[in-house]
Amino acid sequence: MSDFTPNEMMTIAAARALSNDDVCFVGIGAPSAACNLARLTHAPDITLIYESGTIGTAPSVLPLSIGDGELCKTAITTVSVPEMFRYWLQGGRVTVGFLGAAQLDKFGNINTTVVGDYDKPKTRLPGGGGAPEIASNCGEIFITLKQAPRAMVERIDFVTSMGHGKGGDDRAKHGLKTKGPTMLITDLAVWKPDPVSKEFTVATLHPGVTREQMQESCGWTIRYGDDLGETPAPTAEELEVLRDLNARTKAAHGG
Amino acid sequence: MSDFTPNEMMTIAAARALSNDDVCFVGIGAPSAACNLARLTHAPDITLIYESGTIGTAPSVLPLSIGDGELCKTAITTVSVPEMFRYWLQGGRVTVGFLGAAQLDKFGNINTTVVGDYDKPKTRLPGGGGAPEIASNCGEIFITLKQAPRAMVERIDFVTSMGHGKGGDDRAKHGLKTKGPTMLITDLAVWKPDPVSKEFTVATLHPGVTREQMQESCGWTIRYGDDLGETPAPTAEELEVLRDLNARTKAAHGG
Amino acid sequence: MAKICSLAEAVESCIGDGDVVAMEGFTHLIPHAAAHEVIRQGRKDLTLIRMTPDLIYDQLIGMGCARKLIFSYAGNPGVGLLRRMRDAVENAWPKPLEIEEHSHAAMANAYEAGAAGLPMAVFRGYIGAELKRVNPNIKSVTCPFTGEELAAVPAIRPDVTFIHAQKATRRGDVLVEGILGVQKEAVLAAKRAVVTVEEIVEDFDDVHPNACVLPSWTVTAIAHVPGGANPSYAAGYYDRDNSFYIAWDKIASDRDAFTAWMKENVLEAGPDIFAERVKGL
Amino acid sequence: MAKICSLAEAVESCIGDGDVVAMEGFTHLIPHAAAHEVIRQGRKDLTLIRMTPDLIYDQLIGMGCARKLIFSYAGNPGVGLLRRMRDAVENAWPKPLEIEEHSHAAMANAYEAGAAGLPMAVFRGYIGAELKRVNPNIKSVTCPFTGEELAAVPAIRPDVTFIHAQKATRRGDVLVEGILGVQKEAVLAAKRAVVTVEEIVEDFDDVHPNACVLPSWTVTAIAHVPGGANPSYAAGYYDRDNSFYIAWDKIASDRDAFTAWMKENVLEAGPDIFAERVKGL
Repeated sequence: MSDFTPNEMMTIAAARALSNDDVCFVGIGAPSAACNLARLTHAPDITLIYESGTIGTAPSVLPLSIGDGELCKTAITTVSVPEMFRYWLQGGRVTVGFLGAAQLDKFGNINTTVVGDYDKPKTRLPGGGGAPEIASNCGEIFITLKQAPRAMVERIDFVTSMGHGKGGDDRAKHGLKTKGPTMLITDLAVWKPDPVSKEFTVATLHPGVTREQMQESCGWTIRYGDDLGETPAPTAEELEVLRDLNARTKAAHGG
Repeated sequence: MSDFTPNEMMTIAAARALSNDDVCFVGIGAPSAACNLARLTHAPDITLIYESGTIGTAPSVLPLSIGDGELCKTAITTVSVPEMFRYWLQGGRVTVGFLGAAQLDKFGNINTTVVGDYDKPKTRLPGGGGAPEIASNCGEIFITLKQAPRAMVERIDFVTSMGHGKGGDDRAKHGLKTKGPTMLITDLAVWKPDPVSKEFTVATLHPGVTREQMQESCGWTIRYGDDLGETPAPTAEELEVLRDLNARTKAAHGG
Repeated sequence: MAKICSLAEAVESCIGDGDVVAMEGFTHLIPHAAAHEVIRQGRKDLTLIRMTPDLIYDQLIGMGCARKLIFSYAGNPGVGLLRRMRDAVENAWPKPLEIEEHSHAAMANAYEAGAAGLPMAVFRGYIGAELKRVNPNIKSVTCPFTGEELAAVPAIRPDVTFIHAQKATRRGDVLVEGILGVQKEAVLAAKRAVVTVEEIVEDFDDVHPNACVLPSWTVTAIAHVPGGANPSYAAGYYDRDNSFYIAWDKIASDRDAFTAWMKENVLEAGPDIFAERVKGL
Repeated sequence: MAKICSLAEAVESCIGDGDVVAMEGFTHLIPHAAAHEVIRQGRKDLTLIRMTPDLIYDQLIGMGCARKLIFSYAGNPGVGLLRRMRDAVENAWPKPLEIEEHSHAAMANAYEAGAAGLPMAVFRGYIGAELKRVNPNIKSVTCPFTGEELAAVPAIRPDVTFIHAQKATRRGDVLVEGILGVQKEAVLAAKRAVVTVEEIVEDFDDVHPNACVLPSWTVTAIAHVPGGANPSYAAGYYDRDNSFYIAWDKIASDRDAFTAWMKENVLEAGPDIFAERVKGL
């Protein structure tokens, strides 16, 4: 099979990592597509939570914003934002949090705040939003990202959200009991942290992706797992459901 | 007029102290009767809050408990108990709190916890409930009480709720900006704190009450205000509305 | 995901001797049937937590199930004192009862902190009040911005919470309406939660989007026990049996009368008697 | 008690130059019409607080109304960056903008603490995160029971809060339904509160007992502005105008295009244009 895009592969690989029992804190974009794809395929009872306060949503089309009306209409309940962050996220009720990144280092630390110096930024980015506490309070974190040298860097300019810090047991030293980033799903590969160093290593390459492509799109020297494999290509069902979802979304949100 | 009971006089005197703009934190018993009497006479827009979370209630009969269904049915909104204590009481949104007392001293400090030693009580009373924070967070406090020597004592066995502490500016020394007890309404008199010492002094005696009756029913040496007056007797309207309310209540709650 | 099962099974699987237990319901929706099942199954050495330990805790204490009580107002609401609790505190009958006493504000905040996954609750409380002197679990923190000293109490984190609610769906979502008390917080703060309900329905069609719903995955077990809050009430189903609250004062005033009542109405009865009791209320 | 009046009168009487202002609405119910009225009336030196300072704050900042922004996520939701805010931060156009940056959890907790009358919010946050280094308003407190270090931020206490809601009654009670955001907290935390509504009704008949209602005495002024949340949405009334959020990216990308748009659609318009805009949405 070759009739799928890298973006579809990324979304499908992320969806596969989710199970029926998961409670996911969902962000807009790739995470939202992945979570809803999981719900529409192998994990029909997965619980999706958006930070707008909507719990147990089942949108028929993907929301454009974190607070679309569709999320509330299909939710089991909708709570206030303070309650969302206190009882549900900080309360330890979320098993998987999804995060994206403008800059990412090999230990899964994330920058979405500034490029350059904080006080005199080259580029002012949107900021952390929910990310700093999603990163620490969810059971584990999946990161999704399109690989690019300026996104995957040796040293990020600002630590918006802690991943594995300096690696090793740095999270535990910070008093954290949650697992932190356990998976990085890109348009080219699936990465997992080394059990000891916590450095992201490549677990599987998406079909057709070469090591040259990988290194060209990553700012640090890539390590590969000993049992490097290939990400299974999207199945016909996965592709069909994802494309249907995207088509419905496009039709619903119009021009 | 003499066809009213001391209890009716107490309730009516307390009702008169309330205004249309007040937001009252209401306890069961005499306070509930007084607040609803005020609502049914001169203060139709008064806001009544019960600690069960019911805000802006207008019960047609007096509730037997703090969480009767009638309170919720007639409320503008019903919130959770944590919200009640955080946003509404501690948030400083209540102008008048009513408290009763098993023991009261002349500075308005209240005991509803134990008679005797805390660890080996002669009598274990119900405890503070909402009172400790009602006493500190409401704009001002009205206390209602039937006078008796064992209720009005020189020294209470346990300070459940702070009134004026040791008197004078003791509340301010505790960092409190609220007024504390500004009125004590009993079956025999209306008392107000001395502006400087904060000791309760008698402002008005209810019709027909003598100084001898007063001192016999009070464990501390009573001080009278320089401009001691007589509490105006209940009007026909006040009595009628109160008795109607009590009759409706009795009929509704049955045997 | 919540398991829908019998009350006996729910109690059997969710609570053990020595557990820290919260049974909540603020006048409304008090889980009487569940408390009776705990008594019937003979649990002991429980630490009981409840803002207003009214009749159900008087019964648990009088039957010797408790070793400790954490509370903020121990009264029979609208009637008077709790006579079995008093007998335990004053005379150690049937056994001694350790007490940890707070204010309502402290308990409400402590449940909130438990639901929020925090180790403590911070609030403006206990100012000039003497409970601080006798309860070592009342401490303080200083605001790093203003220097104000605020009260701090430990978060409540029960091993198991029991509540009664109006409805559950077959998939196990629970709906609570009207006077909510601290039930949502008590469930979210607990390791396990048992809910008795008036009704099990297919779906909460047309329920308000902001209604208090506890999703299935926050609840351990659900038992269908119509009338299970009696003599408390369930808004939309039946009223409060005020006369029983008055009657309880007499029953509880005498050790033998109490024991006889418990034998007849709890030990030798089952949860199905509750549906009978609320007929006509 | 809330006064029901025109939006111009509400803004005139409730907000002054230099005020600390919160305009809330989490994607849903964002008070666009109110923000435009504040711009029209030329308020300046405002400290603007908002979790997600999207289009309305981009507009206020671009028009030079603000001297400081307190926020947690500055993006055009689903589209990209806020170009006017970036121009102020990076190039001081039209004037410099001081920023105080938090996380969502911090802001949500800070609003909650403001509503609760506390000086600070305590939560488990900012662990390993660098905002602590650049924001002196992020401190910590230590739990006296467990020794855990928790994050602390000052409570938010605005001089005035603006929100948009679905309905108010003639006596001034306000109903908010659906995605609630932090609106209730923002109103209760503020000295004054202005609410624009879709509809003014006699009564909230049959509203759910636990629906989010702000009683009249918690609100200062109410103005009837149908469509006042557009291009955001009001559940039950009209949908989000997604195309405008995309269009804004282009308008805001150029100083002249921005200035021209504001002149035509804000300075030379009035709140009544909002009703027109939501027809068909």
